[in-house]
Amino acid sequence: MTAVESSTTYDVARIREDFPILGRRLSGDLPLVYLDSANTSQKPQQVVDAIADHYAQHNANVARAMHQLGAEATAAFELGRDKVAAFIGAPSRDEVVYAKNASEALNLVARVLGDAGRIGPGDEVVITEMEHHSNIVPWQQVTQRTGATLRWFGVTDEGRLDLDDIDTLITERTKVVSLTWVSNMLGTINPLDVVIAKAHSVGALVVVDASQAVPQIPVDVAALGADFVVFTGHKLLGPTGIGVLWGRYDLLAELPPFLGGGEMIETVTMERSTYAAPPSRFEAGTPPIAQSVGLGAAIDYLSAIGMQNVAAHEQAITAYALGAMQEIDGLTVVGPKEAVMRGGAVSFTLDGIHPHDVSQLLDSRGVAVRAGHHCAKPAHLRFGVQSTTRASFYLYTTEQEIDVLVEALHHTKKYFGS
Amino acid sequence: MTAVESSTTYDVARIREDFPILGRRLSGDLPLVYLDSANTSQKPQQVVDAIADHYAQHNANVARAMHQLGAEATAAFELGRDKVAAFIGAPSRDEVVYAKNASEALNLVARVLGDAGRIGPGDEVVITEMEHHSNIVPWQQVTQRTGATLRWFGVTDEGRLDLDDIDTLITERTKVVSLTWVSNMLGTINPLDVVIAKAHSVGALVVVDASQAVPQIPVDVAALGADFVVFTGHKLLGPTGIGVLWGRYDLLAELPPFLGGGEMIETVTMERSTYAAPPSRFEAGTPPIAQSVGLGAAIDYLSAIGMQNVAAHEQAITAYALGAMQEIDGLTVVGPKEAVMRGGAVSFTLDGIHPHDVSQLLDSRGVAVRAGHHCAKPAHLRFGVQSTTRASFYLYTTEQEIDVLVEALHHTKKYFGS
Amino acid sequence: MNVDSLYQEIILDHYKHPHGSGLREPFEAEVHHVNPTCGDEVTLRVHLDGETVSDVSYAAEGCSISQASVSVLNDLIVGRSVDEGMAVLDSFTELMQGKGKVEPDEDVLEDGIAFAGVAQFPARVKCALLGWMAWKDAVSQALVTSSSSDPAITGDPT
Amino acid sequence: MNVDSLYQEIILDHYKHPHGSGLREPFEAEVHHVNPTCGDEVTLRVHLDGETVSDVSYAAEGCSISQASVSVLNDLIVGRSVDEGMAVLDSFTELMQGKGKVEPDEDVLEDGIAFAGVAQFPARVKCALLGWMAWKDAVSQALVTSSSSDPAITGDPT
Ligand SMILES: Cc1ncc(COP(=O)(O)O)c(C=O)c1O
Ligand SMILES: Cc1ncc(COP(=O)(O)O)c(C=O)c1O
Repeated sequence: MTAVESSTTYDVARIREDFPILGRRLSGDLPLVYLDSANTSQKPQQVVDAIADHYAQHNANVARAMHQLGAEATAAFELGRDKVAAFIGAPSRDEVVYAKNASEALNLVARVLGDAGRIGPGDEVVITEMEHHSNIVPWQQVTQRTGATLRWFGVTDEGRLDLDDIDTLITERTKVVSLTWVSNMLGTINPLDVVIAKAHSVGALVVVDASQAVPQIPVDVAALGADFVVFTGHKLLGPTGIGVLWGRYDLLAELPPFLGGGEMIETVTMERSTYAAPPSRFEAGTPPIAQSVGLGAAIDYLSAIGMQNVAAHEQAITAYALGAMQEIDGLTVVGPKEAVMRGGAVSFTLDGIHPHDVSQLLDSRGVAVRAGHHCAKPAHLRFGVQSTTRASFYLYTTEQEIDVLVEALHHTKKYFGS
Repeated sequence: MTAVESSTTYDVARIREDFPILGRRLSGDLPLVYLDSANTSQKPQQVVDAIADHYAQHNANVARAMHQLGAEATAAFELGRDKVAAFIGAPSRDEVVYAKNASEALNLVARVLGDAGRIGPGDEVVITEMEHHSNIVPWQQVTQRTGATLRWFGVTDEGRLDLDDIDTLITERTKVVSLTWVSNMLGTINPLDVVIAKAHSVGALVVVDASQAVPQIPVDVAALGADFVVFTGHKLLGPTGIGVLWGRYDLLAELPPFLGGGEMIETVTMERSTYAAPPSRFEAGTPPIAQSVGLGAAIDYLSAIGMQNVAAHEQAITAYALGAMQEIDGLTVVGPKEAVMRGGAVSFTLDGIHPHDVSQLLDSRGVAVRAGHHCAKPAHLRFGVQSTTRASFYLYTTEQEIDVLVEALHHTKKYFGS
Repeated sequence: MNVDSLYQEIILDHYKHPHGSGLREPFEAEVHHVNPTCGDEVTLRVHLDGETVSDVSYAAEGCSISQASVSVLNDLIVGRSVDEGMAVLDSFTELMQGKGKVEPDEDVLEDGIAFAGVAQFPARVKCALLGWMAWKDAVSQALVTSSSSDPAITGDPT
Repeated sequence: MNVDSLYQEIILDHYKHPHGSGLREPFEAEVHHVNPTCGDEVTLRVHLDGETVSDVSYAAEGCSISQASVSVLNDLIVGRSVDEGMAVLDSFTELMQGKGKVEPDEDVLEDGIAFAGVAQFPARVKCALLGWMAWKDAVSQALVTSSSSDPAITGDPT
């Protein structure tokens, strides 16, 4: 029974000690129950220290400085890239492009594919109804600009990707298919293999929004077979201000630059410029130096625990939460109701109580969840709700915390008299 | 004699104590002499601590979280924006847009002006020969994309902006004039008032690259009268991963979005989206939260010293350096040779010794300077050099450090036998 | 920060039994406002009779705070002059943005003083202001309409 | 990290008196490489005679390391077969990227062993490799040219 084995070696209490914020007391001296990790993750002391130490002892600009501090900062910055590449199984470190967040990375891909003429009049881009706004708006923008058409997969009543239409959706006209790996609202894990195979069979490129996947499941981009994979540092125990675009090297090498400026050039005259090879070509200006150091420390932390173990814990805690929460009368989970092909974000409604009011009452008990549309308005519309409350879990979440959540939900119902 | 007065109250030794890295020992147990602040500034402990404390105690995502941590993080993040607005004299905090660095901010302006049709076929954009690549390449890209023409001011032998052609350069065809306030290579401070008045007289917009100005001179964007002002956090004692675009509110309110995604929308359906008001409209995805906190702490630090005092120190130390350095036989300063209308970056050549070799020898004495084209290839070409060595100063630079530099330059000459 | 100071009895009453809810005719302006953070929405119509706000009708979808606040708005504004209404708006806005440090004036705000507690919950201030911002917008549009055309004429200004 | 281990006498000699400098004819390929960080440049031509690299001529503008390295390249490559040249390139690259931990083989690298110290200065590795990368590029182009046309024909492949 490997599941039991790994849960005995997985010591959540020990892990929690590394996260200073989990010891926070809130208003009323209540302990913090942080169930908002799909929004942003907390940071272990190791990450906080790596960033502080970088600024205090090794800070310099990178690439262009030849002095000792510059060499230290450059080595530390590029080591972060090496760690990212190894963590996601990238065949080459030069396939790892830094952006400011996942949103910029998705915009980068959409813009340069448009600028390169790979999306044009009559072409189609296919997304899904369960995307985060950051994987919708850039494709609306590029299809509008280029005269292409935006199409999308629907979502079944169970919150799964509706694959019935796949053959009419993905056709010879399709140039790009962009979809999320794990839905940040429904929690659904999508069957990427099916979509990637179909997209590649018609010659379309596949962009995977792995913002919710890389934090909670082992990722191997080479095995996945997509063309671009995007994620964000702050959901992965890392700092804000850094996102990652992984792209197939041959593709990156063909594409025109995104932002222009320092560091992304080969040579510049007033009349014209030539551009550096990837990843530099896509990284204009001073890069997220301390953020790469911090992200590297986050990856070290996760790797030491083992992503298999992180995934197993996420799975176990989500199953526990789904069970306990669905015993509450009037609570409806929006998204898959069992912990099968499912990540650790559980969105729900509570009859007669608006999600704002739910989350406010939970907060009054120290339970931090998110209420609103979770940047997924179309997915909410699909289920006929304007907003939901979402509890989301991570490697530091305990069953006791879920119990506090459930107790607080009962309290909420009583408070609003429903 | 205010100058003397302020220099007696300006206690550089006291300031240096706040910068842990200035106590670093390098290879050979040499003390660090950091003369590369135009590349990136060092960070006071106050900034390092503010960032660490944020991650360790107040971390959450902003705007969309309703819980107590979310409220704390949002307040801290937006307080950073308030501090930036006050620091640069912005009439409204909503005029302060965060980008990842100055380069992104410049690209943002160039892209949206192009997308808005404010730059089109037959139109002209005017820049200068002394720009950083980040204020050249985005304008090459947008003029190429839109069929507009890029023109530029030349530079005089003294390294000043050549205003002789201003009336033929800035004409009714000019839609945008974008120029640096302080040159990062030559050190020149440009007469912005003349250029802004002329540009506005023909109805052109003015973009000011203040990346080197905001760190070293008091800035009041309202008094300046430009339409957009751009700078970067990491040169201002702040963290990497944050840049600032200030823009006139009425202009920002008219312009289309840049990147699409979370936080910049008003509402999203699969068919179309509407966009939030500035500054959100231009800030897709999770913003630089901890970076805003760090930048706020940097601004507090500078404000406590007083930007007038910082500027006076920069002026004094630059005058001292220009005097001492120009006594060295074979050393030629590229740029204004006196500390008049001039910032604290001194680029130079040493006869017969390549800048790489100069900087390497200086580094062997613990002196950190930059060698290369400083992302200003056209300015180097103008002076017939492929690269220069640059020493640059900041509020923590001492005369003793300049003396070490000069001594190390003599050593360099001896070493290479010239 | 006690959650009971947020959910005053008065607020929950207005939430459960909103005053003046529903969209009615006639009206000179209709606006649709959204809280982009959470998706709360309000469609709001204003009917002016000369200087007097003779009706504020609305359809709101949102949390207790946003719904109660537009209900209180209806109480406070209907029957007043535009200028008086604007003064009430100012005073309500001041209360909301006062971070809990502004003492509400019951003579002006009536049931609106129950929102004093909201000011201590920064994330909820936008909820409380949603309907008021919509009203401000609608009134300005209605004033433009009524000054540029026969004030008696009403209709659907889409 | 002693700067003297970087600036070996041999390197400074090559820098001051570069071997085989200047652009010559005939050649099958000419390339122009730039170090984007600092702006150092080299224009380099390769002339093949069957399998043999019969000339490597160049015009370089750059620091002592980049100039000395292309001078050493000229010494080591001219007169060798393309395959032998590639083997030397591999061994030089390995030395440069070895972070000071690779023991150079004097039989293969001759004066090139003086660059062992460069490997400890990461920022200078690119300088040392500039000419070598240019040569690699030029040879691949020359091989394409010579395989697709009469190998005796030379010219300006612009
Ligand atoms: C004048 C000037 N403009 C723009 C930049 C670009 O700043 P960043 O690299 O932070 O984008 C710099 C600094 O590198 C600069 O000195
Ligand atoms: C699925 C998904 N995609 C994209 C994003 C955007 O990430 P960021 O805000 O870091 O750009 C998020 C998180 O907000 C997400 O959950």
